[in-house]
Amino acid sequence: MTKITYREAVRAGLREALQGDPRVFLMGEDVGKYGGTYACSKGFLEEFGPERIRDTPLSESTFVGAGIGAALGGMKPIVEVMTVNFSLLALDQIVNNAATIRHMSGGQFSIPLVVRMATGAGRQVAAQHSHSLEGWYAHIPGITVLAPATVTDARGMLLAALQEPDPVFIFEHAYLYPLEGELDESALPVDLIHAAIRRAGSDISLITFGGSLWKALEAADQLAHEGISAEVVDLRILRPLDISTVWASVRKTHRAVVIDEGWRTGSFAAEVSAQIMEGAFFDLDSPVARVCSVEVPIPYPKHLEDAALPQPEKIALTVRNVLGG
Amino acid sequence: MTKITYREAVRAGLREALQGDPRVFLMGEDVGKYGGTYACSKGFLEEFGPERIRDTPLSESTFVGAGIGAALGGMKPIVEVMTVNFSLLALDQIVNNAATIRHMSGGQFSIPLVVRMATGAGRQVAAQHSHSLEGWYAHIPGITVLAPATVTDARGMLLAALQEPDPVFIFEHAYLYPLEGELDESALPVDLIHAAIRRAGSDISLITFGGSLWKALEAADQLAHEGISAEVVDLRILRPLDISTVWASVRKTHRAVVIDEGWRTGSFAAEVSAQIMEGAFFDLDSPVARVCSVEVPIPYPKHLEDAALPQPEKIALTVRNVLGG
Amino acid sequence: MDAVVDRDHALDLLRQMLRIRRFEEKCAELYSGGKIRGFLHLYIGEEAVAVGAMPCFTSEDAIVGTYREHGHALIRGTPMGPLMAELYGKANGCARGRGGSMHFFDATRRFYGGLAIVGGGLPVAVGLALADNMQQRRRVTACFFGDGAVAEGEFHESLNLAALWKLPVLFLCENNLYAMGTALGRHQSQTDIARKADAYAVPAEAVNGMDVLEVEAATRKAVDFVRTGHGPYLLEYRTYRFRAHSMYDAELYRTKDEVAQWKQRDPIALFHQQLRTEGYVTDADLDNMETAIAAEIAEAVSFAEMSPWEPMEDLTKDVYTAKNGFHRSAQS
Amino acid sequence: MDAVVDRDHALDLLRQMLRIRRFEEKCAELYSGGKIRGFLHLYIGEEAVAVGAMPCFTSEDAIVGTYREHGHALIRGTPMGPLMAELYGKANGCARGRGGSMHFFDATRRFYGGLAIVGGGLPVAVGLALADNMQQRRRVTACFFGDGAVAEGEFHESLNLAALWKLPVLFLCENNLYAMGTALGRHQSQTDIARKADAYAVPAEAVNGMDVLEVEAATRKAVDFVRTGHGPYLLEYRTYRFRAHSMYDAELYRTKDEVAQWKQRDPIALFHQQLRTEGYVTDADLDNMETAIAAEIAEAVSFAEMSPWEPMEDLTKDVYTAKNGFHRSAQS
Ligand SMILES: Cc1ncc(C[n+]2csc(CCOP(=O)(O)OP(=O)(O)O)c2C)c(N)n1
Ligand SMILES: Cc1ncc(C[n+]2csc(CCOP(=O)(O)OP(=O)(O)O)c2C)c(N)n1
Ligand SMILES: [Mg+2]
Ligand SMILES: [Mg+2]
Repeated sequence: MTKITYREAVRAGLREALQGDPRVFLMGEDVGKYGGTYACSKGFLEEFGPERIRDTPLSESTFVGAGIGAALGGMKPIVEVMTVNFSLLALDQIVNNAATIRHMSGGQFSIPLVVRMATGAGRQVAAQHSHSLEGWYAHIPGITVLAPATVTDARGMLLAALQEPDPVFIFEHAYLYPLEGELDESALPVDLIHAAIRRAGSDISLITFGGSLWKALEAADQLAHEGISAEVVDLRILRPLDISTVWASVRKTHRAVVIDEGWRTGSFAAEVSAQIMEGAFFDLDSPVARVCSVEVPIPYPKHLEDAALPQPEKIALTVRNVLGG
Repeated sequence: MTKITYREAVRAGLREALQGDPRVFLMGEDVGKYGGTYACSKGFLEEFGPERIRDTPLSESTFVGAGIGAALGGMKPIVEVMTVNFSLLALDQIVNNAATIRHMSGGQFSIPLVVRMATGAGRQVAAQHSHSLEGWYAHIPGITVLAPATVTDARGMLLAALQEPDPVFIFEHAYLYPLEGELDESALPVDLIHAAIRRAGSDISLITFGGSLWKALEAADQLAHEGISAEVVDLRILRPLDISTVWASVRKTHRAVVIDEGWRTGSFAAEVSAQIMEGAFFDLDSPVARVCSVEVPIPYPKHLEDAALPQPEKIALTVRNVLGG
Repeated sequence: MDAVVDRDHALDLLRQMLRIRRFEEKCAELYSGGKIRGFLHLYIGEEAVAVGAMPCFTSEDAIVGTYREHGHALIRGTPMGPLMAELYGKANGCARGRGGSMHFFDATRRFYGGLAIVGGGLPVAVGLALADNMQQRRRVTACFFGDGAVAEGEFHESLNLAALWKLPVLFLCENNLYAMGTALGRHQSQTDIARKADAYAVPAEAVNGMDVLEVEAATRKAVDFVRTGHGPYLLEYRTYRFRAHSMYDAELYRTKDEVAQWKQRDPIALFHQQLRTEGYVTDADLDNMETAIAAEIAEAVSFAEMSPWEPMEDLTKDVYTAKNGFHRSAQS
Repeated sequence: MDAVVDRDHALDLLRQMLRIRRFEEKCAELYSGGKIRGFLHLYIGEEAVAVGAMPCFTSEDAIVGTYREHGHALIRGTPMGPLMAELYGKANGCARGRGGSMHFFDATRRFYGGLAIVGGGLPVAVGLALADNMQQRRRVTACFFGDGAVAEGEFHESLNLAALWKLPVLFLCENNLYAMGTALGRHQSQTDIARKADAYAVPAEAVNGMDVLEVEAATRKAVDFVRTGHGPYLLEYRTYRFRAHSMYDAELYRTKDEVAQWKQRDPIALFHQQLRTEGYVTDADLDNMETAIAAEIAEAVSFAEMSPWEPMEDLTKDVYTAKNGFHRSAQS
């Protein structure tokens, strides 16, 4: 185990991917000369050259579409959409081409495309730069949706994604880049099937993913001091969802809170909640609760942004309510 | 009560809107000379002139954005996006401008914009033309999302939407246009707050909206022959959701099935299910079930398209399972 | 008649245009009969474009089309049977029947759709060319689209990216003067489409899309330019659609007169006339052609009729690639 | 010095440029001190553009800006206090503190953002102009955007729509040669941006954006054209950003030398020099100006410091308009 930052983990994954397969290349806005908005590809232009590290013009729909085309043409593109916010401009290419062409063509074409993007709020960058739309992506059949929360997953999921024959979308929570974690060097590539129990517990299941994992773990810490044993489930893969692991946890704890930085209505948390009901209703001692973002464009000032997002305190409070109720 | 088609109802609403307020105008692809892809504005160009019936170039992002700007500038635009499928190209304008500017500007600006679009599958137009993305829209704070299922709502919701100070999105299920219904002439404009009980029942609640309402009613008919009394709730407004009416129904029937043409994972049905759990868990005799679309790009051939979409038989079968279980 | 065209080739061009015409006339008939469903966009009137362009590509080149792509697929070489079966929605269709009229695909002929979101094919074509470029293949990607697509942002973004990276894409605009019911001058502030290429430093040319030989000559020149590493090229084919936009269209937006005038320029009739005058084709030749085509169509129809439907249990097959027997599950 | 510019106006232009410069220098300092958070994009080096352009608009005209809009809002007339309070995220900010640096709004001055999705302001500007046009108001909408935005599809779509409908929009491209770290020639195949306007039959001009008088003259001409009903106009201001793209930028993509060379063309220093040479400005004048600006900034900072935070309970206020006391509820 080595300690590295999430950014370093992403960098390590990218470098290994580029080194390991000549068909792999990286393209996106400012991945080259600038070194990547989050410095994930700093130095790569020099290391791998401009053929493989491609700065694109501001044209999300087209460079994502070009990624689709390049994948159809035998390459293994890693497309970086700077942030999920700008990916809205590329959704047509994603929904109607990337996710669809394989099935629609009767299985004649594969699109081994990896798209990475930063997601989430928490850095005071205001309404247009703070979206969490992983739940939308998880709605689209034909793609795989990953939310690495740990440094091991940040590196390993990228490598695993490149082994998939179909499009994979990786959401890196922007808040995590500077944070450090323990890298499990053996986990390479990581499994893309199972959710992970990040902390075992017996009283309640906290189910979450991405940036919110760390908030859930912090809440679990707080709750432990009060004698409440919370199990923390990291979904890791939002599509296809490993609901069995969730059900197993809930069958043990009989209670659950789902934490998701998306706005509450239509959040991915709703899906998890609905599936818990569908598969573990008779194991539940109380209704599954959700801690999501307040339904408001995320405001700039810290006190309001904090209030808008899930926080450990809010999670802990919700747990107490569920246990008390 | 008069019998008219859904198309005629939309036309009536549009005409009344255009006649009633000089600030109202209609713009979109082929709304003018062509008469509207679904003939909803046939003859309007002649009746209202090219200033108020505006054919746009194929440029969804820009003509939706222009609708936002025109609303900011004091007009009351009705923008027709030909179908929800093409609205993917306009999502940035919708999420980051239409839904956000009011809050982000500290309440200085209002955007009284109405966007209409056809939605849904069932006409064998294949994968890229068969989306049901109302659930995505319902996730966005700052907008109102309507799903008129009846002719009365098709006319009245449009007029009510034009009285809203904030953006309203109206989803017209393309399958409904040629269908006839009884127009309640008194309901003008209709209320934009409440869900409606379309059929009273006591054994189970079928909760749905839009094109699926008619399938749910058909299923309720079938079930009635078997002595099962199904209540049918038409959500009507997806955002803000009138969950009280849903809860009241479930408190009475103790069982529920949610029907939604969206793909299952991340469907709006999941939100409804989660909220039923949150507010009526202890009233439930069995878990809430969902009938959604199979997670596949909708195929062209009728037998496969039918199999992919919710159908009365599938709804009835699910009800029997819920009651049996 | 230009002496550079030999008789066999000329006859082939005529035959190919006729194949599209007759095939689509049959489609219209089958649509009325309920055999074909959904949207059906006919290419009738524009045949000279696909027929003139297609011989300029090698089998290694890639083709990206729109929802109005019957002609392109047919001339590219996909047999009529699988195309007709696709229109029927049958399992022997060129996309297992899943896509129908708007979504023809044929991997063996590098035919990448059949993409029905206007403008949506352009970025994909740029990417295909990028893949060729990065793999040092001297292939060309041909991207067909309409005048309506020119208004979409992806036209702009794609020409810029292709030019910036000097990618071997041939942008082929089939300007039939209408985007559905909206006339060119009502959707483009600059109606000279070829002229737009200057905004990307891309060379361009507009040609008479009703003249199969002119189409072929211009396309061949453009393909050469692109194949030799000079970057993209934009060709505007000026053409006209004789039929309605789709089977639902009441054609309120143009006069019968206008259509009649354009029919005077029917690419098939004119070319046939030309060949007759030159003595390249006799009436018997034409009869033989028509007979052979009729037989081909009849065979295609019976192929489609006899084709099975895709079994229900395959509904979710190919949403994901089956891997090690593990199929990512689709739920209902 | 052009004799048409009178001394008062010249001094005002100088003062306005200095106001932006000093204001933003203060912002940078406050950012380091943690008072300003999030993204901060400084306009330093480009002041001649906003300062030269803004006097050409009436108070009835509309302005649409980007995330690099401090200068535009300041010169448009929003007092420095509410701007600084906005940067602090305080309730007396010009958007109640909700938007910060990237999202200035001011309804009374028809300042529509502060929009931070690149290209996203162009369609909105087209719509504002459409509203004016339909209401027979002789207003102009000024839409500022960067060279990077030119690559986005919305640039293309918006110029087309505005030209097609002859709308009174002035498209104002601030070409500072970089989109973040990507140099113009690495994101545009045709680097002459003004030339792109021909693709839409829109008139255009490129001007030296480091010369405030040239900016003003060209903008005035363009505004006249647009206001008199001739449709849109594209102006390209050639300028340069002296600072990093944002506070996170390590500036790996350009040399110190290049920046130093452009600083030789500092619009403030050059204009000051010009005015001195002409005897329009004395050192005392400049000192007075600096003193007044320093006082204005100090006041703005204390206004911001003393401003309250928006109360927690107002978090969801204005997601929807409150109607008849009925507030569409927001959930958490
Ligand atoms: C993005 C998008 N918007 C709208 C449509 C609906 N539509 C289908 S074809 C068409 C007209 C396209 O015109 P053009 O590009 O000229 O092609 P043509 O049909 O003339 O061959 C429209 C508006 C669509 N398929 N995609
Ligand atoms: C659609 C979109 N993509 C990416 C970004 C991230 N981004 C912010 S500013 C910027 C560069 C824009 O360059 P330009 O338009 O030239 O404006 P400048 O910053 O030079 O003033 C980028 C890539 C964004 N905000 N929006
Ligand atoms: Mg056309
Ligand atoms: Mg720039």
